[in-house]
Amino acid sequence: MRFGVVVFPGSDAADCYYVIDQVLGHSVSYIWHQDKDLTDFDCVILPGGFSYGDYLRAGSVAAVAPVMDGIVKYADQGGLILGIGNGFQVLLEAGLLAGAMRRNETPRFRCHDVFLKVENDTLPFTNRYRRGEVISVPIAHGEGNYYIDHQELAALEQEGQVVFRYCTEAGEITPEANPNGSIGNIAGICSKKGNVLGLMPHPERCTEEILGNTAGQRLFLSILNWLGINRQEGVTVHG
Amino acid sequence: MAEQKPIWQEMGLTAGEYDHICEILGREPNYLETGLFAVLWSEHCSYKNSRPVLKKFPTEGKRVLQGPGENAGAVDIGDGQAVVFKVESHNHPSAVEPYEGAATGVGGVTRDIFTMGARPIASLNSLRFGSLDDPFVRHLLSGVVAGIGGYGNRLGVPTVGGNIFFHSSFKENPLVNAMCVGLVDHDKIVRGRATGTGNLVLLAGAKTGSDGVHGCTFASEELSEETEAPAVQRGDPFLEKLLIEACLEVMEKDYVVGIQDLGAAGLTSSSAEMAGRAGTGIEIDVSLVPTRDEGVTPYEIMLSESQERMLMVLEPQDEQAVKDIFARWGVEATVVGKVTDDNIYRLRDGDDVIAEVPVKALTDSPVWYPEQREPEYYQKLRSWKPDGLPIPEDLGIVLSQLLASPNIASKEWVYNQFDHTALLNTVIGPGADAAVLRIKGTPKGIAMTTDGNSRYCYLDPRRGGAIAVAEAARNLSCVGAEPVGLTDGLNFGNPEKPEIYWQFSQAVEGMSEACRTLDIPVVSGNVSFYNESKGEAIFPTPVVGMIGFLPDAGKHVTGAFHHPGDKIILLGKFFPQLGASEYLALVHELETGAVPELDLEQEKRIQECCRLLIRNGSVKSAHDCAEGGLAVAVAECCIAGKMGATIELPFEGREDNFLFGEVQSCIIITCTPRELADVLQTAADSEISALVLGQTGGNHLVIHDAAGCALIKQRVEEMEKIWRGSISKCF
Amino acid sequence: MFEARIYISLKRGILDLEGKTVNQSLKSLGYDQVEDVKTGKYLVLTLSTADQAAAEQAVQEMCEKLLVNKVMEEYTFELREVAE
Amino acid sequence: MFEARIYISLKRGILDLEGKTVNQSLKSLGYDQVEDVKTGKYLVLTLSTADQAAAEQAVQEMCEKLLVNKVMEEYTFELREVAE
Ligand SMILES: Nc1ncnc2c1ncn2[C@@H]1O[C@H](COP(=O)(O)OP(=O)(O)O)[C@@H](O)[C@H]1O
Ligand SMILES: [Mg+2]
Repeated sequence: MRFGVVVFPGSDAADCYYVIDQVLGHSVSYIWHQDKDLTDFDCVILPGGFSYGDYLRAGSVAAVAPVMDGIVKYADQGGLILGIGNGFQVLLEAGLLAGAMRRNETPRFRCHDVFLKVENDTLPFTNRYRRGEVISVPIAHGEGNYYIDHQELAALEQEGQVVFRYCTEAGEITPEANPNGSIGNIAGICSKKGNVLGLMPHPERCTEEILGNTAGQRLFLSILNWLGINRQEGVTVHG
Repeated sequence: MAEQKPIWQEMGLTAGEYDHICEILGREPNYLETGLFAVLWSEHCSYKNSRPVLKKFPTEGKRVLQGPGENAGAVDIGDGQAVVFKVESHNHPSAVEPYEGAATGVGGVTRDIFTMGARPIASLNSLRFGSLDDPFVRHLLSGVVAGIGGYGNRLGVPTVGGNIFFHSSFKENPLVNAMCVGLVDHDKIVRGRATGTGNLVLLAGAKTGSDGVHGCTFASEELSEETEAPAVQRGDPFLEKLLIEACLEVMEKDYVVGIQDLGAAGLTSSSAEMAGRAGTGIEIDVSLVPTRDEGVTPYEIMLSESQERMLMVLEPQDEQAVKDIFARWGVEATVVGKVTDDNIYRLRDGDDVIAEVPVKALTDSPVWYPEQREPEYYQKLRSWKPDGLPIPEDLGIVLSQLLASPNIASKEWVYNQFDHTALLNTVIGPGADAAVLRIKGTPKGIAMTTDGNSRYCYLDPRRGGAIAVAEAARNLSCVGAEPVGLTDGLNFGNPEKPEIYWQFSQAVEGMSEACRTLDIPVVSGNVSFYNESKGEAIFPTPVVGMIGFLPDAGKHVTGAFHHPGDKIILLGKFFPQLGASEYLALVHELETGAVPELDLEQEKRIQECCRLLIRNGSVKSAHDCAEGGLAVAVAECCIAGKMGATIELPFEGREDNFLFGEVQSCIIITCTPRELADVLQTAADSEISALVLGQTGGNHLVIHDAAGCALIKQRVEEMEKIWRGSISKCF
Repeated sequence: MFEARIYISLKRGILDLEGKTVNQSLKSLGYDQVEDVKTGKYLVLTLSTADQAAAEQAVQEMCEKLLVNKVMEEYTFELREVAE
Repeated sequence: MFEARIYISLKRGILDLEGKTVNQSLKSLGYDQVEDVKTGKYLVLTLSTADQAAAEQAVQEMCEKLLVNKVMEEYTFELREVAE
């Protein structure tokens, strides 16, 4: 079982690498932005950070990097792809997920914990959560204001592709709970087939007791669980 | 018609200095050489005004691996690991262009850290602005905060702490001090030395433009209507991130003999300083330096302060390997010169020698001993007595006013714009007394803070300086960390004015005293003079950045009240006073009085006791009593824990004094009733006083006087709203 | 040699937050005559192409591939020949 | 009614971060003919002013006061009359 973390110039790839390697105890390697071959991986992560400085539009330059051809192919074949923060922006710019990202409504960067409501617990990424559950996860972004037109939004909702929404501690979806103006309080969405997930909050930043929150760990455990079941392999979870 | 000033004077040299240069060279310097001397002998680069005073700092200690003199200081944290840290100021650039000024400040100090071979793991800052009522000040603050975040967030280095203070003296001359902290193995520390005759000099990073020429002379003048700012330097955090990776990789592989970032005075100072430290000569060919725009002159190439550039010395056989690493990271790297053995600083433009001066002449600038004089205000203000000062009727309202004061209110509008959770080390982020980071792969942690009370330093620079050190150390102790080293940012007005120089020298005196007693060495720092606008100086502001060590990062506390029914204890002798307090300034509009007394021996014992209690796990929370006095300190603990408290203050005298008067060396801790006897015993063993004030619980903060009379009763939720919203509602 | 000036703006129907903010700020400075503010960005590309048609096609391609996000943005461009 | 198109660009000597990145990216996509990329922003203001001179003066003032950061940016603008 092997994870790959994509490194664009300017990505913060070390955080996801650390969590897979040290917290979950799984095999992981970096995928360089010029690499073409992704056949060896069970799950590919596009990490947070500021690929290419986020110049032009967040994620736009990364979306045309050489590695993206491989990523598109990998997604077509049903490979698991997780885009976090900037990774989510790259997936949108590359057209692997629907919609686009704008600057936060109050045009400032925001870093703090938010509450998320889990809207779909049947995905490779969410099977260790319960639908309707509220979790606390940190955000750190200046461009997390998700946009999609109404028709496409309706389709997303219909297909269960809205995976996480910003909410209050009690689980209400209110404007006050929305940190960036994102349409429908959307924090994360998946592809039609469910094998590509993008989200703005950072689950990799909350997987250890010492950091005060482990809510993000279950996202990674979900992936292991799903891979295990689908490959009929035993999965050991460390950390 | 005004007489044309001679070139050397235009460039900021004095007649005496110019004569001295002619004497050293035995001839008149040419235009370029004059420029080299002007920048290297500017206050900003040479510390010519401050060197004798800075000698007072204690700089040695058992943990010190690198003291002042290199790009940053380094302190041992066991297991062969070291913490590298430094403060840098970017005040004048931020006054002119707040976003880029602050951003390039962060970029610059971060380069000082990875220059040492260390990986940057955290940033902090210390900021001073005018009053928030002023739209121009809000513009400066928004820009500076966005700039710090814009650069630091893109770098992926979390900004975990800082401090900020508002006062009208900073209206046009804000202070923007940035601190960076890095982690390195002892045997990987690299220094800024150009050793080895025949070794190559490599310039890596951004192309050189004509921006920032004379930035350091700009920093060595007062701001005035006529001040001509150099072309604004723009930072490119994206390039810096690649530069960090590439530089750390070449250093990791031991290809680097010496390395230095290009900061103030760019290529000139970095190359001269590297040769100066090594006692060698150096030769640079300006025609080899990649330039950004056409027509950049040799003079501009040498003095440009274009950002994101590094200079390093390599052995010739490693050239290709090093270039390959830079190429892989997409960073340009070019050989521009070589190390020589003739102690001469030589610049070429192709075959032509365009400057040739002894290295020592550039780096050993003349030292000045400016005159100092005690300012008239000093004795007058410190003898102020509160007699006759009315006591406000509703002390609850006063508490609300203080919680809403931008100097006390929550700073989350500021720090939520900073990524403080990147890199997965942040155990305690901004908002607490100090930040705590775990060291991955070990149980260890480090704590860090920046402190400094500008008002105290104005009223009494010596005691104010000592308090800055004591308070920083106390803040570290309050999270359970032992202070191990400090870096300073010394921000003052024009040192050529005797009163200003007196403030400077007094402050350093006080800081040194505190460092000695508390046994905390100074390992790096920065001096920023000429913080004046229209002839008016800022409040003198020595900033302290301090690092603490925790053997076990898990054994920390914050100030938040935890459990209902916990006992609230005041550690330390409680002698509050109204002089110099935030209360006096805010409610009575008086900035006067003596600064709270500081007994350093007492301070030391209290901090040790606090750390001991945290390490044993006997206390649940700890928070120091600072601006706003005891009432504000307890209110902050309530707000942080979303929990009420009922306390009784058995003190004599004016209520406003024991509620809001300020005091040093006092810490509020909590423990369970079961632990109480132990805690009191530990305090007694440490020979410090401990007074049980009351207990936690409920939705209100209730404060009684000795007679049981309620002085204050406030809903915690209400206090929280006031405290949280005060700064954000200005934007 | 050609110079392409590419103007990128938000599609109709997508809220121009920056424009709205600027509009409000101008009003609060007393510029009541300001009816509407729209914001956009532009790029000036210098192309070492001799052939106008080729330049035109290249610019269009670059816009579609990288420079413009068609979910939110639309663009126009002008091309003019410039001296080397 | 007038429409003002204001073009804001970086002053000479000031690093164009976006332009640099876009240039490199276009090159790596194979557009070797791209010699240079400059980026800027533009604003379209609609003004309910009848008088051209007044409109011109107002736009210039707004630029100086708010729209342009004169430390780093410079601007030009075009004014044209439009129907209500
Ligand atoms: N106030 C100070 N206290 C202690 N060391 C100082 C102080 N100011 C400067 N130094 C030391 O002097 C050296 C040069 O500082 P500085 O000019 O600020 O560095 P840089 O060239 O990186 O800007 C550094 O080693 C710094 O640590
Ligand atoms: Mg340096």
